[in-house]
Amino acid sequence: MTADVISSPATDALEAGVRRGLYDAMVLSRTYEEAILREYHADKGPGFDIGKGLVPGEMHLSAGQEPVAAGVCAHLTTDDAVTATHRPHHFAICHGMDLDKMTAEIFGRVDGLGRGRGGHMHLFDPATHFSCSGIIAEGYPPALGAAFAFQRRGTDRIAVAVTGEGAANQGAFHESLNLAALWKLPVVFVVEDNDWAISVARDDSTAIPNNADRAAAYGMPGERVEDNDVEAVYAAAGRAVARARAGDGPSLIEVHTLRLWGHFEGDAQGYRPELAEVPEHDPIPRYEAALREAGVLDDGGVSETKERASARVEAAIEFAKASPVPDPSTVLDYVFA
Amino acid sequence: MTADVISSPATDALEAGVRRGLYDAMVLSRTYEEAILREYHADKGPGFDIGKGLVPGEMHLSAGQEPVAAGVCAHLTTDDAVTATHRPHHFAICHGMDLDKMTAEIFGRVDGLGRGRGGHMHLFDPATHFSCSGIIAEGYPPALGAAFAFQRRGTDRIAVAVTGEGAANQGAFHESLNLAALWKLPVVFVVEDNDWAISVARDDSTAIPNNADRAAAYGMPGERVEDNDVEAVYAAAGRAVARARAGDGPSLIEVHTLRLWGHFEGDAQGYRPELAEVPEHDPIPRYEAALREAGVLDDGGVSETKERASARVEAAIEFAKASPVPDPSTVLDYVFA
Amino acid sequence: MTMTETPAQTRRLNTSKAMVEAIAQEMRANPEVFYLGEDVGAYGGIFSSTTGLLDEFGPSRIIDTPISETGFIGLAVGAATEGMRPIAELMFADFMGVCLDQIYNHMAKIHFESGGNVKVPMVLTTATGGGYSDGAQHSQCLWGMFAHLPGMKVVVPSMPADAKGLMAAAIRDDSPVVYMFHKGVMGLPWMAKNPRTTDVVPEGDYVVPIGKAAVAREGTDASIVTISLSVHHALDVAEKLAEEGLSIEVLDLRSLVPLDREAVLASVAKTGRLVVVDEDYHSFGMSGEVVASVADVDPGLFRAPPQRVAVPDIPIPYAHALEYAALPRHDRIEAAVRTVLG
Amino acid sequence: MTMTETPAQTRRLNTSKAMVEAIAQEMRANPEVFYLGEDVGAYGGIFSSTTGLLDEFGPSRIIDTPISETGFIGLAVGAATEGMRPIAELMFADFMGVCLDQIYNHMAKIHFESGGNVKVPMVLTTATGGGYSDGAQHSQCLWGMFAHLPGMKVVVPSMPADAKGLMAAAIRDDSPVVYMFHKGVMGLPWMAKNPRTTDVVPEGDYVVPIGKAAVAREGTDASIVTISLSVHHALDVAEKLAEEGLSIEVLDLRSLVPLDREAVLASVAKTGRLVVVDEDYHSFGMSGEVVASVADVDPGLFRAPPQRVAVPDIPIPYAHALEYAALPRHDRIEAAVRTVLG
Ligand SMILES: Cc1ncc(C[n+]2csc(CCOP(=O)(O)OP(=O)(O)O)c2C)c(N)n1
Ligand SMILES: Cc1ncc(C[n+]2csc(CCOP(=O)(O)OP(=O)(O)O)c2C)c(N)n1
Ligand SMILES: [Mg+2]
Ligand SMILES: [Mg+2]
Repeated sequence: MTADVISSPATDALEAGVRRGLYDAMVLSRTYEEAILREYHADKGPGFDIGKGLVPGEMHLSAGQEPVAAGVCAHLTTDDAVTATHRPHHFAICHGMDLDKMTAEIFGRVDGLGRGRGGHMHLFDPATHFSCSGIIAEGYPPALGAAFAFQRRGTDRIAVAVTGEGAANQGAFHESLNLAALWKLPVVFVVEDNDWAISVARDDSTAIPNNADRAAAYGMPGERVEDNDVEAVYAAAGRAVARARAGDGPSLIEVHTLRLWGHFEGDAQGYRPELAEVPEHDPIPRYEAALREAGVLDDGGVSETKERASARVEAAIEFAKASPVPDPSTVLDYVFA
Repeated sequence: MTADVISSPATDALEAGVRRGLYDAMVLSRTYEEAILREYHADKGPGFDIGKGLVPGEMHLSAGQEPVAAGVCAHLTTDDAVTATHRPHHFAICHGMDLDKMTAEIFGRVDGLGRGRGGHMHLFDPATHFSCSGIIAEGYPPALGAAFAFQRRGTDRIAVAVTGEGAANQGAFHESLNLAALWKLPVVFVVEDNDWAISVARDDSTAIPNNADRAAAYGMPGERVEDNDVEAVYAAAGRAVARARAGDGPSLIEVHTLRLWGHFEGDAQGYRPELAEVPEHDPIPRYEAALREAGVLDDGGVSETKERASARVEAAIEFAKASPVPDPSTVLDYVFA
Repeated sequence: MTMTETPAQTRRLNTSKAMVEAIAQEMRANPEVFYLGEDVGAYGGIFSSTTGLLDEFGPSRIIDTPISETGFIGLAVGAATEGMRPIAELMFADFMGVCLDQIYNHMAKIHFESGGNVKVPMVLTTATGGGYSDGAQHSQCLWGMFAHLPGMKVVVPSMPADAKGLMAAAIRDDSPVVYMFHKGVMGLPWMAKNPRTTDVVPEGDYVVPIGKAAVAREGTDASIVTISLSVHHALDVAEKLAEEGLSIEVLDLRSLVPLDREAVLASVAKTGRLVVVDEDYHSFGMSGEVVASVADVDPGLFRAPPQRVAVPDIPIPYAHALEYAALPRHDRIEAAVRTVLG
Repeated sequence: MTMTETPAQTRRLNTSKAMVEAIAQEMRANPEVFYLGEDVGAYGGIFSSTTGLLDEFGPSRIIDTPISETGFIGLAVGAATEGMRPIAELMFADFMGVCLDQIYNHMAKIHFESGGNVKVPMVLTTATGGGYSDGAQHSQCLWGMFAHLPGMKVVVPSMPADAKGLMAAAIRDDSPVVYMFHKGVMGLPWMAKNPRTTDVVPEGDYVVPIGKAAVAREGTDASIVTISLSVHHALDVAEKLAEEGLSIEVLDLRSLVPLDREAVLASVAKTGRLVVVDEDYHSFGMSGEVVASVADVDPGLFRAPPQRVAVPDIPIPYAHALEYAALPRHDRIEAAVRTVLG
């Protein structure tokens, strides 16, 4: 059997409601990241001390990669599982995570998803079956387990497993794809190709230009979406999700996306030759323009979306800031159930 | 770039000397395994106690898989490296390992390659750049290192990395193929598909029927040899070795071979439905008949080969038995260099 | 056929059958329990950890896997977070290096990172130990390493009844449990075994709480604190020394996490003399932790310097003579006891 | 330009520059040395372990890798067996779970399994430690685990000069050496740091032998035995307590394998009071081993029960207040010293 490697097809114009939904999701996610960016850098000085401030530690933001999360999650309900990476916010948001609890976790507060124990790379949410891992590609295997449970229980729920293109050279990637294909597990594997793994360019890490071609090694369909186009992602994900729900097994989707900012905050990106041109590839203004052109959006719609996003995000930040810092005397809690 | 997936071609008749060499290598290897089989079981009783006897411990013999080792190693010199598995004897022998030292190691004696510290899964021989690992697929990465050293030094030496088909679903397999292709390392990856990983059939472990197809995931040529045919292996390996020596990078060869005996000694193989028919697929009588037919071998040639093999093997066993058992007071030696 | 009266309490099983009995009982009781690993189906587990289970439960619950430990252990983690109760088998503890990330960075940490909101009720079974010349990559115990990494319980039975009761407890536990069975305690027909590997095992529901040591033999002159196969050796030594009138206590820790430090202290408080026997490596492991557990509370309890009988810090050698020199066998245990007795 | 006279012995470097200087000097001296890992090229190492090396040595010797730790660490093992002297960087020690097999079953065992016939002269560098809210998968020390597994030396510098001298020793060593640098000792501009992270570093060839502890501060009332960043904290505490007239000795182990047990004994023999400070997990690790090293020889040396200040057996929490409660910081060290002083 050889995998169907489908190149991203032109999509017929989507329904306006769907298009607006994709736009709204992307804007909400971006608004969130901008707010975290602001809060993160607000109190790291003088200089930049990574351990300082209301939001300490590493911070991997997803600006530029919203089309992937928005396009994929549009096909999911919160009964479906998502396993994400060190860069999880866009998927968490587009999958419908409670922004208050998520933000409180990022601020390390008791009302956070993990009562402040996890942090931004460790968002575990039973309500949306969302989890993430800071270890490259190691979020894939647990997605198989969620899918396995869904399959055993006779549901049509599915699991989406996300990694970056750098992760596609880690052993866990390979083992997961083989197992999922072997057992026809309802999984959609998503690779976010943002061209970079920290400072290592994809051509310096990956022997072939298209990870979707790797799907053939497991007899599953593989599809690469170019251009960071949210509607193309939506279309590809639709096919993969339908296939998984129908019991036909896993698929692999690679999206060529964009890391708009540094790998983590504090990354000066000196290694990045195309740095100056990055902002002009921002997918949100581009999609906004397309929707305006198509008559789906106008000034009013844009500001409505942005204001709603801003209100939700700022409320979440307020919630987080108002939540208590964990009591050091509870440090030994939650090791065992 | 898409990999060339070449299906095994019909080979033109090989030179008689080469054919005789392939036959002799297979017979030597088989003779060796038969002798180890005899010595291994000689003193395990009453009953079967795996820890007893002159050769204690697990024993994975390679009978039936000789075509792979003979066909590949015919293209190597002892300056080339080979990294093998828990089932290493046929490759060690065909690569020219000193039989005395190898056997002394298997008997756990001071004149063994590892002075009795290693055992049959841990044959390390600087003279032939041979090593092995008992951990599935983890023999692949060190082969990259040997190849890297050979490349850096500007030689045309190569490394051959061997695993079973079960190993092709382990993460190390994937990482190694990608790295070798990325850095154009002079490696030939060999997968011995003997249909079984202990009791797990390849169809129950591998999502696609042909691991050679996985080469495309790394942009390297992949070739599958059917029928356990030593000359087809020889031909495929010739192409891959030449490519590696020429600096054109790695290749993957999967050979559909045969596990003539149990996974390890003591394995009753109750899980193996085709057990009764296994012996009739023995590749050595088949090749012998073909060479007789072609006039390369006659009764005299066959007995000459077998007698020479038997003499060499029995001498090695004598050597091993005569070598002293390690002194327990030296148990702490050789931890650090 | 006439029933002869067989009191339940005298039914004897070897350790592997006792372990399998617990798995089968839990699987009957709870459809969410399943077992996956290499050669656990038709083969019945390389060390008989699953013999017969495929026949009763079929391939949907007794699942042979590819040699993809990261993949299938991670699958178990994910299934556990969704409420199933997987048992994943890592064929040899020695292989943990190919999949440790799923074990200690995921299985063991998710509950904590989630602030207790996500449970990971799974069992990781794995075979440990040497003594049959399987070389440096197939003979390790490594329990000290698992126990060093927080978030997972570590259970290491030595006796058939405990193997059953601790397995039942492990499967029912809402936390991840690593269940380490020494090949030498399983009572395998193809391996040298101590007579203690077959013993009375309670029928029916039988649970041994995780975290409590057992006094395998009471004594007053010296304490041997140990685990797994070494318990058998320690008892042999204690029996031998009893003939000389020496009264040696043998404490079987049964689990390393939680570690029953009170039981260690109680024994040493009584005897004042401690020998720790550990088939894992000597340094940075169980033997040091047990000694320190006493010193932390009262170094004055030691009436003689404690003795640690472990695998010295060398890989396990293949040759029988070398391996037996490295392992904590009877001769070394006896010598250590005589040393602490002065 | 007029040369001002700068005595060599006063040149000060931070730890990362000292470490890089040793690598550069060894690379100049020996063409077989190369460095590979993620982001070690243009980025210069996430924690500045390779800053500037790409410029001098180019991409054939300072090699960015894919995120394939098993692949490239295994490559280093193979290259080392062929006589090269690779330095492989595992970006965080926390990631060892994806590649531990190559480390402990291959790098560490081949020399032994080959009966000394094959050497594996490589260095594995890796960043350790927390204190900046990087969470449970990016803040671990884990050196106790590496030290438990035989066949590799484990070096953990705390001071700039040692960072240089131990790196030179590690590269020249014919055995595999794990070189663990705590992010907090590197002197990174973007992380809180102790003033001790910049110090005098000898120029030119400078080698510190592996396996010898250093008395970082002499004292007579109590001994703090520790390693890595905790040495800085311990010295801070000792300085503070000196103001009260207390004389606290601080012993910097510098390596865990070999472990300088003599130095520990000598210090405790002098002071009779031991505090072990360890940023790794409490149980089954360094702190127990150090305590046991003394008890093994003479428990009577302890004039008070020893104190272990380590990360309790929990994953490292993210929130600052929790993380600082878990880490062995000044307050806990000081309290422990006061406890042993009675
Ligand atoms: C096993 C492992 N190796 C290395 C790292 C360090 N690391 C964190 S993010 C990252 C780059 C990941 O690149 P990619 O998968 O492309 O994701 P991106 O950051 O681009 O979203 C690396 C190397 C890690 N977290 N885990
Ligand atoms: C990482 C790892 N997992 C499991 C094993 C146990 N094991 C030893 S051989 C084997 C089967 C290997 O099958 P294959 O790769 O096809 O090689 P074959 O034995 O058929 O030659 C297994 C599972 C191991 N040695 N290492
Ligand atoms: Mg990327
Ligand atoms: Mg096989």
